[in-house]
Amino acid sequence: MQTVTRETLLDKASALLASGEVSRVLGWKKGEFAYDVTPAVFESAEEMEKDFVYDIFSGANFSKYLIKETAKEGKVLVFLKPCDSYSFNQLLTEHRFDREKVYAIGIPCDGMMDASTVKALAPEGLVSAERDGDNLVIHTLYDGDKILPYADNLPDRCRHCKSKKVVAYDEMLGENGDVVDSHRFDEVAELEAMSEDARFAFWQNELSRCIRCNACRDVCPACTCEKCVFDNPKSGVENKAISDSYEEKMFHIIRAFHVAGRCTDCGECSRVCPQNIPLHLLNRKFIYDIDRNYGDYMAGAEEGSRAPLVNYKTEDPEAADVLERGDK
Amino acid sequence: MQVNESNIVANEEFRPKIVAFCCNWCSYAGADLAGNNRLAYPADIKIIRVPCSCRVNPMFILRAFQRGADGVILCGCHPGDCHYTSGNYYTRRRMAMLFSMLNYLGIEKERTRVEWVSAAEGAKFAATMQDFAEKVKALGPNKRLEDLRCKQ
Amino acid sequence: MEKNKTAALREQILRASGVNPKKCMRCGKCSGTCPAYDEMEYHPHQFVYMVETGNIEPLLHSESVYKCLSCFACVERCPRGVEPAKLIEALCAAVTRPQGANHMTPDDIPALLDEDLPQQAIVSALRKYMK
Amino acid sequence: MMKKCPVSALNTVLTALSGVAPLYLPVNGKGKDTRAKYTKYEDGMIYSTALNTVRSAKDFFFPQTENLVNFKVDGKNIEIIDPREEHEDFILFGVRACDYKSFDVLDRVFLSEPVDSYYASRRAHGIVFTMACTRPAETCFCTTFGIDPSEPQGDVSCYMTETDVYFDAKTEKGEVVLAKLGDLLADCEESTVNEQKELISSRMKALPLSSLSTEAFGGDKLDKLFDDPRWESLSESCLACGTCTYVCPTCQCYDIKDFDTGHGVCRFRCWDSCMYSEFTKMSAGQPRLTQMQRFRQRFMHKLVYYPANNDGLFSCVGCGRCLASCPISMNIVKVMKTLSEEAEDNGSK
Amino acid sequence: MQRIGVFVCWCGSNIAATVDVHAVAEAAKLEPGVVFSTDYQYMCSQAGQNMIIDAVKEHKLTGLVICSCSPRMHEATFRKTAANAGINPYMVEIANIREQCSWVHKDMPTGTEKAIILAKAAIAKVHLNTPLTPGESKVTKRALVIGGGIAGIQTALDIADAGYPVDIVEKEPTIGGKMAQLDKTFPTLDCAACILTPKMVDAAQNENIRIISYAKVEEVGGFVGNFHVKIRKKARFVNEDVCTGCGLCTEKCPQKKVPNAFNLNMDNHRAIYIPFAQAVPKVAVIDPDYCNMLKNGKCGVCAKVCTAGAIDYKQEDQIIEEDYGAIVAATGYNPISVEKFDEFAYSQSKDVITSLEFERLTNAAGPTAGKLLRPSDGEHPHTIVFVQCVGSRCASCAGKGKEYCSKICCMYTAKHAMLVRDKYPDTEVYVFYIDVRTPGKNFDEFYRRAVEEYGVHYIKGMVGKVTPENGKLKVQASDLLADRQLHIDADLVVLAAAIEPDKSARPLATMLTASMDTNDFFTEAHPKLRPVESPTAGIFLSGACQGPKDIPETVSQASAAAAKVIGLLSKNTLKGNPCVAQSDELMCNGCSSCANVCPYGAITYVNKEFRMPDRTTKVRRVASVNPAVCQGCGACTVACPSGAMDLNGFKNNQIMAEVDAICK
Repeated sequence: MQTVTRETLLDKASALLASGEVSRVLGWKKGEFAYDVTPAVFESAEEMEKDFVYDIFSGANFSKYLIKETAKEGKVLVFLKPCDSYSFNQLLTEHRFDREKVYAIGIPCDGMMDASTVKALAPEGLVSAERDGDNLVIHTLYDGDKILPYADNLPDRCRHCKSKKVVAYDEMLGENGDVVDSHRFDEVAELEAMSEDARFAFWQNELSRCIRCNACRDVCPACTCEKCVFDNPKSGVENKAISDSYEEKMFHIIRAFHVAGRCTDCGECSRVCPQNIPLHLLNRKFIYDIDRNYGDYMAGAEEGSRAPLVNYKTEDPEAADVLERGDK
Repeated sequence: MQVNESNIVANEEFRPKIVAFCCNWCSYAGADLAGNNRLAYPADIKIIRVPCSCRVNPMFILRAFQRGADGVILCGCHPGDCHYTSGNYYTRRRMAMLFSMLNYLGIEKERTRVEWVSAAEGAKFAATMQDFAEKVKALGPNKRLEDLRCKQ
Repeated sequence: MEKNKTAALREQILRASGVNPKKCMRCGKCSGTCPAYDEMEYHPHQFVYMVETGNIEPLLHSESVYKCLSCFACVERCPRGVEPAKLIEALCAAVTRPQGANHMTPDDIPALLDEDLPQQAIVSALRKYMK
Repeated sequence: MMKKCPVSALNTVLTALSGVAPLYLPVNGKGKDTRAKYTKYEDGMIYSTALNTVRSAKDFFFPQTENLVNFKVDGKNIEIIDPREEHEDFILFGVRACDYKSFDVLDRVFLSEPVDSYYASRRAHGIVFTMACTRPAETCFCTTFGIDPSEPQGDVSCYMTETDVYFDAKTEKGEVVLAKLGDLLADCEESTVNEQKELISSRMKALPLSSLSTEAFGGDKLDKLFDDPRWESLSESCLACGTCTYVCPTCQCYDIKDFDTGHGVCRFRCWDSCMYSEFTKMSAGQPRLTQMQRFRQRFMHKLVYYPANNDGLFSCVGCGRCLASCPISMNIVKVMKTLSEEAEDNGSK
Repeated sequence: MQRIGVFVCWCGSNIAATVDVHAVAEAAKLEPGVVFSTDYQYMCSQAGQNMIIDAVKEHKLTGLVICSCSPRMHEATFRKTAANAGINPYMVEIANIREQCSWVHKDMPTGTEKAIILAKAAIAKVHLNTPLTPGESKVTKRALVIGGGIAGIQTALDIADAGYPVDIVEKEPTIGGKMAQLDKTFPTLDCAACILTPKMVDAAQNENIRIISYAKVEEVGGFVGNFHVKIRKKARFVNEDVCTGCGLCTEKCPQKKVPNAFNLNMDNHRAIYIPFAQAVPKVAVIDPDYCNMLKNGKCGVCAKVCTAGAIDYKQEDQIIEEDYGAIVAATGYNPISVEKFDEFAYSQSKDVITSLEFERLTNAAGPTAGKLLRPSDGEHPHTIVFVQCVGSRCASCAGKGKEYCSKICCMYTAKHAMLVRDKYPDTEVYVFYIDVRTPGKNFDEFYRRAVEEYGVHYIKGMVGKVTPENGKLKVQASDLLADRQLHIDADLVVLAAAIEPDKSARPLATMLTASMDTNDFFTEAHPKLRPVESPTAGIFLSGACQGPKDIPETVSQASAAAAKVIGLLSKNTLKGNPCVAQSDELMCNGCSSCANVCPYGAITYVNKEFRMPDRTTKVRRVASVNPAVCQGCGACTVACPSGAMDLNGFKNNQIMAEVDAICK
């Protein structure tokens, strides 16, 4: 199996930039520390040589940036990990960007770290972290090095990876994987098995932390409205900040509903939440309900597929039956 | 004297606020038929006319709870009978998803309901409303999706 | 008093049987189908009609109540779901439980009220005297 | 006179403190987020020694939402109601030096004329116990802004070693509170924490961001910085969420909105973010049309506009919260470092 | 800010008895924007309407709230009133304080309290109303009649006579329907064929009528005035234009064992057949399930004998697509299956038959050439028992019978009984009835003649059971008036089976988006005032598909439906419903969710150039709604996550205002 390294990507991108096939590259730019990698647009091989990184923190999903990037002149190269490629397809389905202006390179992925996950493992004085074979090595300021199994310490979205298959690309680097079952609905099922009261307490604790910073919405590749209803004074639900425990519930229910059937479960919402609210559990609930009641559906698996909430079957179950199934 | 006493009791009794969204062609007509036939149901239920059950946005339902509703029921034509062919099929999916989500967040599932009532089912309309109002009343006031600012 | 008693009896029979005789459209299919028809003085459709109109006394003294075979053919075939056999069964029960005959109805209570009488006593008496 | 108690007796002290006034302190969270957040003290709670709370301490003086006035509508009559309740004293325990400094930044905004009475009232009733940072994080750069975490200010400043907790009253308010604790605290020499102070200072010097300089910034750098072409590339991946502004201890922008409650109107203010496209929108539109302009606004405000109006004081305290929470890891440090570099060839864009 | 007038109707005592109308009017006065409020006895009366017009003028009202009966009743009335008063008709909102308030609540305080809330909700909504103007669409001047029975034929003939082209789609190979199967008709006893077949021929010869037989409607799109319909014409394997209907093939075909559906399978015909002598079109048809040639390619006799060369074994189904301005449903009825009624032994004995089978048995063109013979042994029956209400008025027999009265059975049974006694006076005829219902011109006289002149034994009571025994049918029944149980040895038992709508009606209704009742009869737009229209505009109802009917009633309804169709087709354009969806292009991001859910295909996308706030331009894909095609269901408004889609007349903010007012 060909291993995809920073050098592989760099060579590929440099060649495409040199040939004029693409004029820009959407890639990860190194930061101050190991974990603060920033999505960036590179315009030359030199820039990339200097700042491009590809390591365990190259987790950001670039798909949504394509809306902005394809509006510009020239073609843009984008690297798509499996989960990014689902968002890519979903955005295409919704006519959100011009496919002709993108050169997509698929890259395999076996799980990416993110800042909050690693920081949780070393809360005080995290210097850097890297992967060493099957291990994650964390260097700290005060407590020396920590060596932990890599796979077991991945963030939730990667531990419960839905697919290792890149579903859209012009060129695949490395070997493409398959759709996998990693029990991503287990946690939803656990919540469903709780009593109404317990579920309420759980979500009350989680959602009450929301500060309405909108990071979940702004990073979400399914949230691409010209103007979000929550920003639109005419919508009747516009609000800038939490004012009452109702508001954040309203915000998250509506947001989850709006992306229901369109959410590709990329997990960016939970990754970016500064309050560590497990927002993916809301979206996954919808996906789980859709799969159980209307047949398996994976948004973005196929370009042009019809999302379940803008579709129906005459023999669909009644709301009461769906409720019964979701409350064990 | 006795009248006054019973009045006080009645005032203290919890009276739920219930919003019923009814599609114009079937359920609203069914409600009218219940009226024609003088089939009583609790006055706690107030009907909002919409052209089709598929007009009902989840935001309306959350809004109702925010503003103090204790229960929301959505009525439409029977599946297959939608005046607009398919509206209620979309409704069925949307509301199944929404209500399932509300319940997932711990909101009592008896507070929400979807019911198909045809223009000919005045009796069913009245019976459904009676039953829904009783269930909501038994649950007591909506605390889990309330907006304290809207409480008087 | 007599009228009250009959009404109470009727009520009791209807409640015990769960039958609503008003649903009957007098088609006579129950009697048409009844295998014990010839044994009976009053026939299934008459049971329904007589209970409905409150003319129950003759039924109580008729052998007919014991002639029903409980084959439930009338229940099966009644187009309106009246279930005559259940009504006859309830009538039969009312006759065969002589102790159960009501000595008192809730309407009798106001006359018996006494200031010193604990309310519980009235309730328990009513329970005792109402089967 | 400095006072101390053994670490094992801290909970007894906290309980006593909570008897003086409601006490808020960092406690590790329950549920999915176990990081520290300010929590109202109840018996048995454990003080979290985590360096920073997720949200800053500004919440206590400038809450995210605050009702300003209510209008009650009855028929065609409108009644105006002031929803404020009398504030009582409260104690904030465990505030870090950077957060304490942020109050200074906020004070200059809210306590200058016209005084914001909502904020002023809260400030007047708050008693702040600061805590020296024994284990500063890699994201800390408070020293860049002249803050010394070994000498935290506040009504009482505290130090924590492995064995003892030290309390040093800095104000009269602080003295009064400590006095109420009576013999729960033992007297000790001020020099006993010197070793601790030195440790902190040396650790601060070893941090990766210790060399970060404000040299290129300040009230007089407006012309040089405003049109710098590098703002474009710095802001290009910004999502326009408000995370940085909401976790920031010094961001103080707010919006005033009306909420129709059905039987009246509740006028409240809530935090707003200069990152939002709707920010300060006026009838003629918003003054900053692109995300680059909005992004630039935030950093120019912290590093240029604010110092220009406030005797050179920067409105960043180097707490590092935004470094940890930005979804795309763009932050003030990267901005400062990039803009401090001499532009290689101006106009590369 | 609107200037709102509130008008509270007493509706005589209908509202005023349980709602303190004055209190409602007073409470409304306190609402913001309300500048005038009053109550009146009958708001819908001329005087009431004048009062509204005067108030509009005097108080310069911009919006009206009428607290009255259901908007389904008088919304149109008050909209006209508004127009007459010079304000836009869509500035009117109705608070339904009759059907949904005064009629369902008993005490005054409750009714009044609710009425006030409903009024406030309407006021809140009208605040946000905007004037709306209906769009216009063209009318295709062609009608489609679905079903070629007497109802469909009559409707088609009437429409054609008015000069409009009309297509009849019939699922059988011939038009004629149930009536063609009947022998005589009540109460005049003239022969059904004699009065029906001339009409069938008329239809065939009318140049405005096209008969599409052996066909079914597959897809219906569009809307009133502009329906687009796909019709599948099944392959009959005979070239319709060439076949002369000589019938030679139907005699030579070697496959003789094909059950004859026209005779209710009581005899057989060949694999190639003409349903009956007067069939229209008189064209043979091959049953592919039985034809040896089609099944295994061995035979070809019919092709050999056909001098016209009309046989075409390779014929395929044909799809006809056509535009129509109006569609008439005339799908008719069928007797229910009586097999589930075990007590009548229909499945156990051939001599227990249904009334329709009886018709064929007495019809000269039927399996017995008109002689009344027992199906089991071909003997003449001497005792015949007719059982009425088999499956009708049957509330408890779920899945077996129907709760409604089938209406026609009393009369045809009298007819059958009379005909038997007339032809075979030696036959004893018993009719068991629950009630004899004869409300119709000359109906009761007819029934009395059966009893008085023909000596038919009418017995009040129901048959309990029928037991086949030794070639006889033992009938056990009750005679309620004599209070005895009867036991009759019958030779033939005829069951008056309930009738039900044809099974094709339900899927058709779905395609037409026409509503149906629980029994699958089409629902009328109004049970009394609009009995021949479906609530779906442009769909009309003819005959028994709307409810049980006899022939005269069917024909009158058929003509009435035709009149409605003619009225529609005579218009060149139709004014649309202005309550249609509208997309806010500034908000729309072109994701296509709305187009996915639109049942009418009313949404298309265009690339549009927008000036951005920073003065650059940007081309974006945005949704655009065709107001003539949109029917205003609102499905798109919920599918749209950005809230760019809204529905005129039921805007998001209007509904939320109602919610707010109700939950206050």
